[in-house]
Amino acid sequence: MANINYRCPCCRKISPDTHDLARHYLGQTDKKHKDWLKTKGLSYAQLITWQVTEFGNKGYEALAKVLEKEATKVEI
Amino acid sequence: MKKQLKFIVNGNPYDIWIEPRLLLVQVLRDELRLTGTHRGCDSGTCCVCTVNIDGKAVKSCSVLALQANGKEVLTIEGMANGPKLHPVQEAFVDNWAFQCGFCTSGQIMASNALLKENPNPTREEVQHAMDGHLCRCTGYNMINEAIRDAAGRLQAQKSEEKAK
Amino acid sequence: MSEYSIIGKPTRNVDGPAKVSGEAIYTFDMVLPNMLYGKLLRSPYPHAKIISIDTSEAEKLQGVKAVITGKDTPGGKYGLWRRFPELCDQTALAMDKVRFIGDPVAAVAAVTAEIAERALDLINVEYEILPAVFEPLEAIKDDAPLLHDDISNNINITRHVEWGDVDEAFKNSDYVREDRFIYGSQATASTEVHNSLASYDKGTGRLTVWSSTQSPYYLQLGLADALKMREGDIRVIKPHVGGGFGGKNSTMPDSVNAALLSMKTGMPVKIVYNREEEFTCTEHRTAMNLAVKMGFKKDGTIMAKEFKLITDGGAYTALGPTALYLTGTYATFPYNIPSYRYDGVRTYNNKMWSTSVRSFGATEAQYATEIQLDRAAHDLGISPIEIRRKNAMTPGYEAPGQYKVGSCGLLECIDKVEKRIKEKWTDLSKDEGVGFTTFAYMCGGIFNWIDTPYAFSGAMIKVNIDGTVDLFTQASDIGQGTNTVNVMICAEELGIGIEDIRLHPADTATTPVDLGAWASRETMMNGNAVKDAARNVKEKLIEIARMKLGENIVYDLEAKNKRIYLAIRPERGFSYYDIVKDAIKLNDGEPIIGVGHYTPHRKGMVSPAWAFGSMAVRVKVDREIGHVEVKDVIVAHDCGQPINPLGVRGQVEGSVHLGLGWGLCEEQPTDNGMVLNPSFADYKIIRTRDMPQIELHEVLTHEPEGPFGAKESAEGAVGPTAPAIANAIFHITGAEFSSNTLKPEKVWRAIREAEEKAKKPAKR
Amino acid sequence: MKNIIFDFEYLAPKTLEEALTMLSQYNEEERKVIAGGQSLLILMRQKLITPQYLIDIKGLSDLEYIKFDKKEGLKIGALTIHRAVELSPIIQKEFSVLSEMEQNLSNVETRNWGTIGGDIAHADPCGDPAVVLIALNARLKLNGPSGERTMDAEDFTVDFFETALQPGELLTEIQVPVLPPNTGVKFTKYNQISGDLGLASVAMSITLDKDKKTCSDVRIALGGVAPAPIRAKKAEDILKGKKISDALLAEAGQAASEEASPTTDIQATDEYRRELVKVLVKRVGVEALARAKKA
Repeated sequence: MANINYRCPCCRKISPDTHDLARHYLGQTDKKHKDWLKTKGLSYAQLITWQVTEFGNKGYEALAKVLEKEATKVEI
Repeated sequence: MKKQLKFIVNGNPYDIWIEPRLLLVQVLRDELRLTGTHRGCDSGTCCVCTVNIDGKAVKSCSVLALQANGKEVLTIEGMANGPKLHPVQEAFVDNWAFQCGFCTSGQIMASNALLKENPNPTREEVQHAMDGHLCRCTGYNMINEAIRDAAGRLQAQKSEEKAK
Repeated sequence: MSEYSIIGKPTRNVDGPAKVSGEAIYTFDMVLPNMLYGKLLRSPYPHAKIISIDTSEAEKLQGVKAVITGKDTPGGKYGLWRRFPELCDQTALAMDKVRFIGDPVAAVAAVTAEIAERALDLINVEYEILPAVFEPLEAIKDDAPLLHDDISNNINITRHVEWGDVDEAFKNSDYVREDRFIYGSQATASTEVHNSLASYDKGTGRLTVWSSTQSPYYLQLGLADALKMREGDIRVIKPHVGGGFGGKNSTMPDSVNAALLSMKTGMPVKIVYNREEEFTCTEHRTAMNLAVKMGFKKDGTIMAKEFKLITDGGAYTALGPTALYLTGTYATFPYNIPSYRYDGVRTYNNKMWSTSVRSFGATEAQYATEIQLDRAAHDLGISPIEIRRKNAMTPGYEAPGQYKVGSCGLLECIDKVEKRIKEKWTDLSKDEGVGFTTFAYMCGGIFNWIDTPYAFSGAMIKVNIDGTVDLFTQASDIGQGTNTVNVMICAEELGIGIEDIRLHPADTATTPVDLGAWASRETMMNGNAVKDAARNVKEKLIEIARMKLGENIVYDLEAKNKRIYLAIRPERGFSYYDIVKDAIKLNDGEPIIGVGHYTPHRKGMVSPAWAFGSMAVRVKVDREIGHVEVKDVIVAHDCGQPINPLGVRGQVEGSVHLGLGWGLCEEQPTDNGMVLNPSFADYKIIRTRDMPQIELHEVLTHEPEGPFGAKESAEGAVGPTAPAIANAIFHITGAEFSSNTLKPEKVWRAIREAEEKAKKPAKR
Repeated sequence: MKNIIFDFEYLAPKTLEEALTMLSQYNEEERKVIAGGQSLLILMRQKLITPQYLIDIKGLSDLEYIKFDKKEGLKIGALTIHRAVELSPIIQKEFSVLSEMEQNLSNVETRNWGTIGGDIAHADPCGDPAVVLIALNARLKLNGPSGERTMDAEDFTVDFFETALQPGELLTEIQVPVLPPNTGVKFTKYNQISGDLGLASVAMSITLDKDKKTCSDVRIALGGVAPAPIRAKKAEDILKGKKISDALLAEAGQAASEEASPTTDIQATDEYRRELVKVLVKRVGVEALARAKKA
């Protein structure tokens, strides 16, 4: 049975869920990843700040929500 | 203009001409190549460079070399008796009283002066006398124990000599 | 298990006589014929573009032999996280801009140090000052000035670790608390400053570098990258080293520029930092902001932990990411944490880069953990000792996907210290109190950020015809006593005496690779390699002995007390020295060489083994002025089988000293990126009068992974020291702290605050 | 490591007269006097002081003495090393506070080479001897081109590292008058690290009247909390003529802390330094009083 996976909009990374993809995404510090966030109205700084100063997975969750809509779904 | 410096280092007479700006530690290390005396700071606050001048512990970085004119200087190289380590040196080895060893020469020279003044110091007296010596490795306690161990060895040596 | 003849016996330091007689040679003491003295010109600005550099006046000064700037270098980028090219962000000299006050922009070589220093004043650099950023949370903002063009938001590296269902576990907790902490940095403050001597051989194009380093191998790699040379063409020799404490792992500008100047002049060049450079331009402990949340059951059982971390990375990478990584790992030690979430980020900013100082990661994590535990215990009505006992790690503990604990004597350590507190500290005055903490520390790191294809550690033994042994290892004795440990291990395994062994340490040309002295790895990793090499030799000798005993003998042979004999009939055997002679003769003169190595495979992500312990401090507080006196320390320590008890004690005592410093008096305040206390007059270090006596108890365990069952003893005791003091002050006065360096004024203010709080009725 | 990297001419006079002549030959800007040099050499290594002529008076053994006389009091030659003051039996007997102060002045290596006169003339507001000497009502003898004069120790330091020495003058002797009967003196300084410069220091001399109840005279000197060591005169006024109690000492401490004008630096804030003065005055007062009662 094929599983739905998500492809990072900026690189070749494929993740089984958007939360995992968000983790990958915020681990990248290059311009390309950062700029894509801007086009979606998100701030890289804001997401990271949430993730490392507030308890919970707030940064990942905010990004995962957007990725759910925006990331290409890949069947594997 | 160079000035004459006549002094005794480790029992040896030296008669040299030096720039007045040189510190004693520079002359010992760079001119006389006695590199056992180390240097740890630029503020006279670590005592790593301690030597004995006329039997007293003094920081060789805080003495102008020319001020040692006519004095007797003892450095770590002058402690051993030929191939035989001085009792203070022996005690430092036996008590693991050093680790990196960089401050050790200064520690030993200060101990040497201390034990001449006070042959049987308490832990607190040793602490007081060695207070200027910065050691980043040992936490000082094993040095303190070594110095008091050395005191015993020196006294034993003295009574042995007397018996002879 | 048979009795050891050497392991576990107090043994004099093999370097002792040289070190007490001034004969031990440090790089600091070295002078080569025709040697030049090098100095570095450093940036006065935290962030600036270099418009132009005019070196012509400096070059004209009589006695100056070379002046180099960024454009004279091969421009090779280097760094300790070599596996990740984007994290290799350093160059020998600034290429286009400077990123912190002290970033080197030019280097001079002259016939005397004085001339070199005068020449620095004659170099004219035109800068265009750029906006600078100093605080981590400012640095990651979208509009913050960027340090490295290709790195957005100044984010050096991020890290996330999670296991268990954290949110669910917090929901199921009876008591949850959140605490925040801010730490300053700590200088390594080795008594020997950073210094290197480089000598370039014009004929062969090869380079030799003597340096005050913790890892000749890392330096060899760093130089190869920076100079764009083959690593085999660079020989690094580590003479005696006057302390490292984490600050001498990286390739520093002294060695790279001494090499470049030597390559340019064809003469040996030595660069020695002064104490101010040492304080402002060498690596220091990472400053951090932490947020910690823990959930407990009523009985004190830990349910979950969440840990958020931002580190103040400074201008470059070096070993900084490792600090980020390890702090997140140590936040789970030494307790059973069923669910855990960690997020960390290391940020760049316009200050000297931060990396490691002895017990890095552990000191920072444990301070928060141990203080939070005492506050929780206080609120839950449980004793500080009980809450730790309840949650203590036990042998075989596993953190999912992260690490596995082998031997663990933590509970025994807790019991031992508790017993001694009860026996020893029976009459505390009203200004006195006790702080209790536990700790764990790794035995070397497994993570391979340097990307070495070599074993983590190697050793080689050559046996001479008379049975004397030459032992070759690259392990770095920087004072911790590794040389002695290695000789002891070699002697024990071969069954010979310490006096039979001559050690040849830390020369990349003659010794097999070892990654160096960091993370308390030398006894575990190099010790295992030495033991392996000795076993290799022993097997060869036993083969000869077996042959001489007769073909029918199938029983085990042993090498011990300078004999090789039948284990079940010790009287049947030969002198070790005779067997060596026979072995060489029978093999037609073939030299007896033994090789050994250690590579930790399948031992988790962090370390192959863990040492444990607990600590108690007796503290007296002067409530009026906030002075804190640490009167007594008790430590119980599980370092497996101690190899040399003298060395173990030395390491534990030294660790406590460093922990006291971080906890009480050491700090590096900055103003616009400038370190404000760059001297031993202004940077306060505990001296002997303020050093408490330490009662040390070894709790013996056997670590299957360690040589003869040994584990770490070099760093573990740093971490528990500061929180034990903070906890004691909390118990005496009610004062709470959210930072380290409890200077009297800070304590005085916290006591006043606690008094104010006590006056007000508690709000519900 | 930092060395002195500029050249200078080194002059070593053999007598005080010779030294004074040399002093008058060169102007203030181009020459510097070195005694033990424990502070000066550090400043020269840091290029903060760069004299062309260095006049080394350390060898003037004429100025190395400790004399005591029941009428004249104590006289200490300016070039007496700290260690000699510390270990002097007569000082230990008659002015034990001086010896106690010396015991905790820097480290023994400094005390073995550094001179008490050099310390005072260096005029570091954190220096210990000046504070104690002010409490002891000491006078300083200065020799210069126009002969010799004396002045109160209290007036000698005028600002950070600045003294009342006139061009060509040398500090030559420290004169401490005999303690009045029923007098107790105590000095203390506080810093987190033993042997370090004080964040604040206090010396107090209390003289009781015949019945040993009322305070007939008191001198309180503060160090490290103003550009120069100062007398806390308002605090003195609170104690003078009164029967000293803990409460009164606390009041004096409060007054002294208001008289101080400390600055904030990386080691402590002005607020905390004032607090130290408040507490230390109280503590020193208790001990000085106990000594006065025993005297």
